[in-house]
Amino acid sequence: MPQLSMRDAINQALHQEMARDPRVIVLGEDVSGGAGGSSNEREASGGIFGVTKGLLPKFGAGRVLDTPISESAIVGAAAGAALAGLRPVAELMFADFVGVCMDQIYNQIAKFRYMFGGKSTCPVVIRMAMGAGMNMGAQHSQSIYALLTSVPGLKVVVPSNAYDAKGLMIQAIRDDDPVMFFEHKALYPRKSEVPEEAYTVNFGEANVLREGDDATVVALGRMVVFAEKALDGLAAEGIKCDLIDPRTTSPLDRRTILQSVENTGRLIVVDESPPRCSVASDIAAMVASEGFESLQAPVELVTTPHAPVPFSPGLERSYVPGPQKIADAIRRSLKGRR
Amino acid sequence: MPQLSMRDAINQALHQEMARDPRVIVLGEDVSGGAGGSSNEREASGGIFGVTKGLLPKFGAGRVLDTPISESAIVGAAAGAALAGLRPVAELMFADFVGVCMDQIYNQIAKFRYMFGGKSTCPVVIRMAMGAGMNMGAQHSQSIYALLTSVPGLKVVVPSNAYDAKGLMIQAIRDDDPVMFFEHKALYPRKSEVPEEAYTVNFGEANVLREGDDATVVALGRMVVFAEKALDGLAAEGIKCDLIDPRTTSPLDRRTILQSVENTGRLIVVDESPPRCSVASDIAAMVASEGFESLQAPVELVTTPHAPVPFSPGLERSYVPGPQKIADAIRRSLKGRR
Amino acid sequence: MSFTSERLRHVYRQMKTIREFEERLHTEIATGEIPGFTHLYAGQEAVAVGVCEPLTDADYIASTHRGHGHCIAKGCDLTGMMKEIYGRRDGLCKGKGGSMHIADFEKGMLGANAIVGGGPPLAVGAALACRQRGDGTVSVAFGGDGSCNQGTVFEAMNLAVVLKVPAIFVFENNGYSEHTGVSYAVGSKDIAGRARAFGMPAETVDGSDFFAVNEGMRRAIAHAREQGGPAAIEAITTRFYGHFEGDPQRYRAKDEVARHRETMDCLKRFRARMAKDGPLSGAELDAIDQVVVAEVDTAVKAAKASPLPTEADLTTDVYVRY
Amino acid sequence: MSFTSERLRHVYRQMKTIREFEERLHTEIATGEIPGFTHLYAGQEAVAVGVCEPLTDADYIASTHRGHGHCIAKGCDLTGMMKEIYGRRDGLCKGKGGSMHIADFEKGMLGANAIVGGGPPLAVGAALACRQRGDGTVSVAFGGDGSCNQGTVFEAMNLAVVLKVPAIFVFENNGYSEHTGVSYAVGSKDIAGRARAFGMPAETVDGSDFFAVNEGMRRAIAHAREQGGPAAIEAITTRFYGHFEGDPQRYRAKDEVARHRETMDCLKRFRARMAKDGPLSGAELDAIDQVVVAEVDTAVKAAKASPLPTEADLTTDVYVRY
Ligand SMILES: Cc1ncc(C[n+]2csc(CCOP(=O)(O)OP(=O)(O)O)c2C)c(N)n1
Ligand SMILES: Cc1ncc(C[n+]2csc(CCOP(=O)(O)OP(=O)(O)O)c2C)c(N)n1
Ligand SMILES: [Mg+2]
Ligand SMILES: [Mg+2]
Repeated sequence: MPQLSMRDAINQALHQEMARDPRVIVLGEDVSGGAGGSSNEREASGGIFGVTKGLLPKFGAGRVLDTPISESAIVGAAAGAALAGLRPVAELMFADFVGVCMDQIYNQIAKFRYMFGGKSTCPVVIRMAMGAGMNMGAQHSQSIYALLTSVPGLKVVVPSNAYDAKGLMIQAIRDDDPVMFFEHKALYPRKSEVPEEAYTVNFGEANVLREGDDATVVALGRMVVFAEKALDGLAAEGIKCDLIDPRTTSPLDRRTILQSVENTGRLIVVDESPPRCSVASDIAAMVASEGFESLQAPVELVTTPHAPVPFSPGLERSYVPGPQKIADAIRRSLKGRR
Repeated sequence: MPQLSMRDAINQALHQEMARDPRVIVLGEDVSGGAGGSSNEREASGGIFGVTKGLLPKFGAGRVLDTPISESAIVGAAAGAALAGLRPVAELMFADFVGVCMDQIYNQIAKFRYMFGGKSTCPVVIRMAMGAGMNMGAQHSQSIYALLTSVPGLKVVVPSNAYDAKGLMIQAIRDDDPVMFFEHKALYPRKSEVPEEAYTVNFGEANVLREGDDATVVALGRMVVFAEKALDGLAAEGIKCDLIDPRTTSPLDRRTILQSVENTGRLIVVDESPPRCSVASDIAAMVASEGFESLQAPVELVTTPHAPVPFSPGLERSYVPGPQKIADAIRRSLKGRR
Repeated sequence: MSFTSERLRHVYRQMKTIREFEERLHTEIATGEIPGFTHLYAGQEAVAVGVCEPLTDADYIASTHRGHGHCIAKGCDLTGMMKEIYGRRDGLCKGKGGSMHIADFEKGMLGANAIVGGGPPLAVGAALACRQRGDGTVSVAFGGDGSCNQGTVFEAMNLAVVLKVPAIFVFENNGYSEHTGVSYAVGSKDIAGRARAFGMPAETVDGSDFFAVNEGMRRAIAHAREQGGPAAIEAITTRFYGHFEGDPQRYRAKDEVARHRETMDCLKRFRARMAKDGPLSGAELDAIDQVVVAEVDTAVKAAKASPLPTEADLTTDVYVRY
Repeated sequence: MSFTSERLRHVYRQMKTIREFEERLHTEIATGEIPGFTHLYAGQEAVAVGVCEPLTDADYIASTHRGHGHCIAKGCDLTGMMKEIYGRRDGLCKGKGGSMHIADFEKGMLGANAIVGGGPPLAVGAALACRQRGDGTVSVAFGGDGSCNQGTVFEAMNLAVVLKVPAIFVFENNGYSEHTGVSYAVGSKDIAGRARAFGMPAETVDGSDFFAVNEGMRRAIAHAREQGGPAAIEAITTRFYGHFEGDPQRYRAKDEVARHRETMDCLKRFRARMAKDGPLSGAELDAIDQVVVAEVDTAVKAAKASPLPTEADLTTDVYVRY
């Protein structure tokens, strides 16, 4: 099977869905690039991260729309187009920019169907690049899926690898509900095997990457990679854990997590975001409430500190929960083991 | 001691602080009202909920600023004025409107001090009316403190009564950090004893309203009132609980909660917001992590459903966690009691 | 533009329906039976009807917190609306939306919106869909004078120009945003001028004259179809009631509303025009009035008799599938 | 406006310092030693210096992602800036901010800002503080041509007009927002015209001519002080490098930068003016160049030798007190 980077896997999903369904359009800042430039290049950019490359030459400027720096209008237009029958995929260049268009996501898109008594569908996908690791500072490095996971009416996707990213993107585009799609910048170049043909990965179905009876590790996005590293290290100590990647935080596959904890009795949640009201705390609370009888040790929350993302590379590295911190948390969880 | 409504208590705090400190200014839509109106009335409004009444006549249009409907500019201007030495109190008429100014709160105000290496202070207060109960529909009824509690750099206040509201507001204005101040609309008319003189209530210090060994009930804002009702009812069954009102969700008084759970072994969190990534889940996770050894029963989360706020009065009433649901949760928590 | 008698009767009837709907709500709200926050459209009827008259169900509108008039002008079912405002289960939105969130997608009505400035970006998106279909349909964003200070509205206007989509921005300048006058809140005091500065044609029309609004709208549609880009209309109008029901209106001169009811009443002006130029007689119009009053009365009675939502409705309609 | 020789030397030195700072960063970034995302200001120096020349430390500026020039023109310490860009502990922001977040409150520099449109509302707030103090100080919001499509910027302009505060909006139109040309993204293609539509005076100036910018700025300040309201300046300029370092610039004609370096280089134009009208000689300016090159070199060496932040710094400076 061909190896594709997560960037190219998402790109392939966009290509395939645009070819399949003429209602799919793509819009955002520099998704093709070059409009109004002096070189008259048709596609001078293909997206700052190259995710939308090749779409303009293939599908034309009628379906691949470069926009001004107007995120509220971009997201709102995507939503309006979705209400009117299209299936827009809008790009926020950085997830941090939800700040400037939060209303359209939070008060509009998320609530339409409910406010309108089920009369509307708003099949919009908002793609956004997230995450630390590239020294982009406090306003370009956040992992803010918790903000949107908290909002009823949205679905939230956080892929950790190329295979999932492609299947989840195709599902997102075909899904009749609004989907917030978070792409970790540091995962873009990471490759895995990705089938050429179109396929979907269901929402609300976790991926169990490793199995082991010692503890349940739940990790999201790039944290899955770090958790794998941590588990590789712990294998030498004879420690084997379930590693669960929920893939979507809304809906959340509660069952897979609860069943695992039922078996292991221990829960470690790894989340690249500040701790308060996070997905980590959400999953921990869910287990403390619905899986309490299984729990044999304090839940371990592995998150960033309660601080913005720092710029300086060394600081940023210690900000992000790395394999070391994850391994420590697993060991702490196992310490009192009877 | 005089009885004041929460509305009047906050109003008194604003009056006293504006009189004390000329750097305090108030800005927002219709905080005085009447500008550009044909009657030429100096103060035609005093705030949609009357919280800013009397400020314009007393302190003048130089310090009480009516603004256009431009929340990003209102909040941003408040932030800029704070960076430049003033102590602005900005009003968002409804908390739901954070959507249209989220960037200024989330990416600017919250992060200045950190991004600038501790060189700035931004002593701004954002007041906002929140909460369901007045049939104002999905976009005017939310309790969204979780969104801002998750953000490092912000302090978040959720008063449940007039006394606290006054002291917390005075503390908020004097505080050198940015403070998000949530005022529950349904609590505005509720009266309690409020001293005439200025006083502060410290952030991060919970209020223990009731004491009892059976369980720990943590409730916020209007939920404190409902929790009290629930406990009144349960008293007949001989059930007595600690009732903790954290008053501020950031900082959170973890200690008071943990100590109570150490004694009771049972935790019920009541939160007027949807369940995912909520303050309820945050507190539950904190206890499942730091107070696990004390816990003797599943944590009970009493929240709204994962749905927007409905309009129709009966629906809205069942949406909000009421005394009945709280009492049920407490009973559930006690069921397996050994 | 010359209208058939039938079309003129339709237009008058719509304006009268809005008026009666709102006047009746004004009375009913006083009895305390209607929940929440209601913003009445009375006084502005010529704008909604003038704008929506040339539209079909395939065209879109995005509305505001003051949306009843837009709904009626776009053809929403009167009884369904009334039931919604009463929070009933068989209301247009099952009672989940209420006055500020009425929508009807079959009629191209994309929803009232309780966020000022929430609608225009949506209208631009719907205009994109119109452009994609290439069928000459258009998309209208309604907004107040106050909305023209909200950043989302500017962004929407610029985006519409850049993408060359058939969006029409209608600003209903009724002099106030809540309790603040337009002369204070709108820096330039010239809303049409703002729209022009984004690169679209914009004109200011007399919002109490159906014909003036309608002609402006027809020019805007022609521009959108022929040039493939947006246009804007600022309609000078007034509201006959407070910002919301219960507003004591201390910001308004005592006689302002009375004066405006005299000079800016679109129904009176329509009748005067008919009296002068025809073709409709006063008696014909009176007959319409009677029908409308009865129709609204029926809607109110139906609403009051309708069932309320049940607890099971609380968690439906959040997602298509979850 | 006539300047003393000393003032002219200062002005030239500042422009040259910005140029050298950026050219040097361009070289250093290629070595891979500088973390993150860097947006160079080279080519636009006359704007920052022309605007900041009449300001003192008591006046405010709010900057952008492309902020180095603004910082230098407002008097920030060169070495402190360089250390910050290298992510060092003794940088202006302790290495926590980086290139896109340099601030210096003692100099009235309210911060670079990585959110396009983030700064203008802040500048309006600082202008409010200026108004409150009543000392004739002003507050400047820098922004690019791209920023003039962001809703927050429009809101800020309108609010400044409504509140009558001494805010000056400077739009640096360098032809591009990232990889998109201004002729595509700005509907009207007239940024000054937009500002005017909000009710403030606005003029378009030649952004590669220090004197043209400076005169525009002085008129804007005079307006702000005398009329107590905002003004705007659109400065036509160019950037000599890509949007960020690493940008292949495929949207630009091959010879565009070379042409602009010929005709739009503010240093060349300043020198030509001096050669024609005096008073500074070419030799004097050459001498300044040498000093500047050495100074920047010292800053780079100091930055490279500076300590990195420690893990303990991770959680400080989140709050004043928590
Ligand atoms: C973003 C936002 N800010 C504030 C409000 C509160 N609000 C509701 S209507 C209104 C005034 C709107 O004025 P205008 O646009 O002129 O419409 P009108 O009420 O006159 O029809 C305000 C401030 C809101 N709903 N949304
Ligand atoms: C809200 C927001 N949207 C998008 C971006 C990404 N971005 C950074 S700079 C930039 C272009 C800015 O163009 P302009 O305002 O002309 O400034 P210039 O880069 O030309 O100096 C964009 C799109 C951002 N930082 N913030
Ligand atoms: Mg109005
Ligand atoms: Mg530019």
